[in-house]
Amino acid sequence: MSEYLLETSGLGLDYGAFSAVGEVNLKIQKGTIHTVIGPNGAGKTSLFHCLTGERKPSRGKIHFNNENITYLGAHKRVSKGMARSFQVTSLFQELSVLENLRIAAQGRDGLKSLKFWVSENKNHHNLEKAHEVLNKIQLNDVSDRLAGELSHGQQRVLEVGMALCGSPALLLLDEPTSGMGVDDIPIMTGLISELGKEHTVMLIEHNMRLVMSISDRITVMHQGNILVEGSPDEIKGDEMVKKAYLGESGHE
Amino acid sequence: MNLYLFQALNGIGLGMIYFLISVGLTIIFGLLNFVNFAHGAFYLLGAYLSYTAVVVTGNYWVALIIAPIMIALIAWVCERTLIKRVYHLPHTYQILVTLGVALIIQELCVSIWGPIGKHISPPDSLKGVFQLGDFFYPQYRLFVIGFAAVVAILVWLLLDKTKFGALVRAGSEDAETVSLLGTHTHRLFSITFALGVGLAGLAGVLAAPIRGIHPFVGPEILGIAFVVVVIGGMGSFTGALVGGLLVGLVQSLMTTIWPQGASLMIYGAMAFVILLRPYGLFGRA
Amino acid sequence: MNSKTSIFRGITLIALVLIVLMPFILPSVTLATEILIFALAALACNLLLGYTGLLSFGQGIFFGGGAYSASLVMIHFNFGLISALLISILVGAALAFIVGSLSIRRTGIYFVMLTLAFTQMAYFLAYTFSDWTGGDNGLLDVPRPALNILGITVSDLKSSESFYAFVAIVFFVVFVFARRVIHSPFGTTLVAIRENENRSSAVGFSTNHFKLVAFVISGSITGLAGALYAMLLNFAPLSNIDLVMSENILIMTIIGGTSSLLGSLLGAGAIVLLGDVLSSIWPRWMMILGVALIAVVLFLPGGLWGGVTSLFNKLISNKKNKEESSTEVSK
Amino acid sequence: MTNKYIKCTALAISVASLSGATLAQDDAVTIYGVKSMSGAFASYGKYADMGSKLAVDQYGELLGEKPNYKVIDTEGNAGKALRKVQEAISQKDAKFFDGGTLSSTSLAIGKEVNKSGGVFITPAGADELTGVDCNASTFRWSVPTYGAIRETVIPLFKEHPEKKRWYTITPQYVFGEALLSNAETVFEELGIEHVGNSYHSLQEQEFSGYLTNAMASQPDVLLILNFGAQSSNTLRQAINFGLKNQMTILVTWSSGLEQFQELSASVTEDVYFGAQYWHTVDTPLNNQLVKDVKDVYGITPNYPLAADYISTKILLDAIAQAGTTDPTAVANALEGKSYEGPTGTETVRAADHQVLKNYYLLKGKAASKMNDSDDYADIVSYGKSFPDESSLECSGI
Repeated sequence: MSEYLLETSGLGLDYGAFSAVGEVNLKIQKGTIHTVIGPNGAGKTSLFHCLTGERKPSRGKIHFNNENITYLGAHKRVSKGMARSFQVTSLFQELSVLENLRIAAQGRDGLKSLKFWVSENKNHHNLEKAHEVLNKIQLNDVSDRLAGELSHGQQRVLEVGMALCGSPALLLLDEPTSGMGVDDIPIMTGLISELGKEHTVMLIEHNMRLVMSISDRITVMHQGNILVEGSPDEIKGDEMVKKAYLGESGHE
Repeated sequence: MNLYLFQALNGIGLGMIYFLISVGLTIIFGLLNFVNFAHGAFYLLGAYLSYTAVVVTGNYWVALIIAPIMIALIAWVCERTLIKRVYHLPHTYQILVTLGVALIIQELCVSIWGPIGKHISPPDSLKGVFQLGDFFYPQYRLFVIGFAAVVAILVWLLLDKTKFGALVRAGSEDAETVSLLGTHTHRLFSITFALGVGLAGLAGVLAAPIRGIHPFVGPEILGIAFVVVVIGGMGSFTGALVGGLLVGLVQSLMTTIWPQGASLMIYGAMAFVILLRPYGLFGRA
Repeated sequence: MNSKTSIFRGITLIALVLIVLMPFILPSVTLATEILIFALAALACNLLLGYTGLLSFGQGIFFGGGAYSASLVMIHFNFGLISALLISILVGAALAFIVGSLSIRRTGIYFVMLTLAFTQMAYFLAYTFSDWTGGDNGLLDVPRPALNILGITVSDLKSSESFYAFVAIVFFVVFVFARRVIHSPFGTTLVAIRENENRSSAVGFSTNHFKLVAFVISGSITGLAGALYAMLLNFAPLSNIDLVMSENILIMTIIGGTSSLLGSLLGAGAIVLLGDVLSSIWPRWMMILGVALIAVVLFLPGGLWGGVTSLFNKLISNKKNKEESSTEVSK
Repeated sequence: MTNKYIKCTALAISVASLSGATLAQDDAVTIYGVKSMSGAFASYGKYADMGSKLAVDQYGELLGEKPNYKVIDTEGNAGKALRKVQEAISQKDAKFFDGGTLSSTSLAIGKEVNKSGGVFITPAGADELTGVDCNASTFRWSVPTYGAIRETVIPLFKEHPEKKRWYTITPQYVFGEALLSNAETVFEELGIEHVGNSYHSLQEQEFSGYLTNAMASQPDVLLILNFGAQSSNTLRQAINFGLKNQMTILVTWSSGLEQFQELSASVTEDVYFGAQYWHTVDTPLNNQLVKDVKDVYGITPNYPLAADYISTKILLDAIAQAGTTDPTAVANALEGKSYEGPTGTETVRAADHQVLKNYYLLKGKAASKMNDSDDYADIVSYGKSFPDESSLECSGI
């Protein structure tokens, strides 16, 4: 038995001749908040896409709970206990907040939701789950509004909430603060560290303050490969990291 | 001369006609991301206008110039008043609106020119045939092939070598960026729509001496155009050319190999290509 | 339970009232029957277009397939009414499974074109196998068997009134069933897929399975409609399976409005009536159909049903305003 | 605002009067014309409607009152047409129908009218109408494929006995197969060599490939067995390919004058056509018809106009002869009836309800030799050829 929830070995992704991800061995320990950072073009998002199943890796393997999921389809990873959020908000704009969450919770049922002969009202457990998450992300006040009508910050929070509805063992968050105003960021910071108590969280993030304050482990990527990995304090003092970031545009 | 070889040659000729029928559709889809189900109807209107022009002037060449220009003008008006209002809507609604336009044009043609079809002869200078062994090939079809080739080159030059073309191509990648550049995208869109539809009208004029003019051919022409464009890749100029030639070849050879299935095969080919190559032969995601 | 999701209240009641009234309002019972049959087909199309966001030009395949299969088993194997209709449902479902499983591999305009290609191929097959389908002449002498339940003849369905009653009951049952479908977990998932397919997949739905089941349900209802049409006419023309049929079903669906199942009934009614009334006055009536299509998109994006509801809402809010102002005055 | 109200009221009144007219059941005989007014076969329905209307309008009193005429638009769709016919039968007690352009429409309407016991006369092309699907109510004015082939292929071959190699282009469905099998029988009788056949599908409009196949076989005669827009395009493209100089071309089942008008003399010159009707036929009734149509509509009668005119007229005559609107009596009056029709003396055969009439072989004239704008062709020969009564497939009457 491995102590790691998610483990990649020699994972790589090529776009034609260009290698976006070289050979990455990433290990995410159970119960940690693990952040992947790196300058633009470091291959974070490509790595993320391989983990969520959006892209088929060109080489290497992904193990989740000791199970090889390298070529498993995106929707099937949900039932294994993975859930993701999107960098660009991706909600059901025309549906209410509660309905967004309820449908996300329903996603756990997988093909059981094909039952077209029963009333949706009988699916209490999904509605309960939706309310539970609604409490957790503190959007109770707007539960009946359409998702498309929420403020950007609220949409980002709902975005994370949708991922939570899957009751995942591992939560994959793609730049949760992307596009958020300065005032909203503390809410997201609080939410993620709260989630970290119950879930294993892996996130990609640009906001260094957030990263340093909540992460248990940090992996720094550069040019498609892992540059260094360590605790926030170790990363802060690392010369190579500074160099990699300065080489581009300084830090945020 | 071998029958199959001649069928292949004939297929290339047919393919060039199909290219002409389709190229406007693909240009409009490429830049405007607009699905024009009235394409066949504009082809029809082009053919009818050329008929009237021939009757009035007695000269095919005048018709060949006037009719496509008039179609482009009509398209321009149509774009300014109606089409521009539906660019932002989903394809479903675009299909519905242009289906409506197609019905109106078709019924107008019946009202104006009557339900019985019309005929224009090829110009006298092109009435003859070329002999290739045992086979004959109409001079007029050769002319159409040559003309289509010239049109292909001109359209290619326009799209590839001019500023207009650069904007069109940029617009087909990312219409928002182009509008950010300060270009009058609405004018660009109008011109492109008029150009694409004008090409449909031109195809109608050129094909009239071959296929006649009948008020209910619109849907059939639309079908051919879509098959060609989908096989080639929606929005791709090269795709329309290769797709047209491919469909022409398949159809022509099939008439010797399995004649009953010739028209089935072009739809079969379309389904086959989409299933194997999601965005056609030359299309982008 | 509120009236919005209850399958027996709300618009189901309106539908019930409409199908009871139709034969009395319309010029003839057979016209009302035709409307209900096409309303079935439009409703099935609506499940795909309105609730799943799939624009299918393949509905004619299922309609024609249902008509041919029910007719053939009645002609050659003496099938009864119910069993022939069941066959048409099965055949509609099977055809939809084939067309659906191939078409849903692609999205957008490529999906549309695949369904269009299959329609052309189905038409070709139908006229090629003329020994079975009658080809261009159509399949003649299609019987309309009596309605037998448990060996008892309920009605011989010979009169157009009794056949209307039967079609109306079938329509109502399907309508209630479709209401159940769209308010089931499956139905809400379809809406989610329509709204955002990526996200639906990310929260765990294998979207293709859902689309396929939607196709199969739509195909079976359309097949049923085709069989009823053949029984109405005692005839299954080749035009049942051609592209124009698919196009007409789509037009009915969109004109009626895709946000509600009732829209399909309105749309079918409007288009069939338009053809019936206008064609006898003005042969170029299709021009008006063209204008109507454009007008709906520009001014009534919710279709006829959307227009009716917004008018209704306006009236209510006007009334409320008036009541409020009058109470203020009385105060 | 007031204007709007006036308009609305006017509309309401006119609609009410329209529906009132249909509701008021009088004793006058009503003929229902099933015509493809809208949809893809409008070119046929428009003229067919003119013909029926003229016949009814010209008719004096019938059973004491002027007869009525009502058009039923098929919308170019057999299903729609049939439903409207059902409606007319059940709502207005309609008994007498004519028209039906398409074979499918006519076959289905024939069955429906027979069920309710009415009378239906059609000029449609399907041999089944007076063949396997014949019935007591259905009558057919047009010559079957059997006669169309015999009255065109045989006289053409007699004129050119040296042309022994024939190639056929056939649409692959029931009607095309019927023409082809009749042609093959005649080929065998005459010792003609059938050097090849190209089948094509029902939707085909591009014939260059099939013409290429034909060229490869080097025939003396190209026999075109499709009809309507398809035969126009086959012929047009054959002329483009210069086949007129290489071989004789025969279009067996032409649609008559409208096809000549569509193609123009430059295409039709020297091409042979088979036709159900031609306006220069010198018979008393036809001369009168041509004159009347000129007076009323200002055009020369074409096949749909003449066919639906005479169908309607003999239906009215039969009602007058029977002296009642009882359909069985009217059908009996029609059976065996001989009358002066546009093609000369025509007879309704009792055994299969087929009208026995002439079929024409025409040859296209050069534009310079045309006496007037509709004088496209000369009549080469004509005659009556029908399957022998002993070999009829019809057994339902």
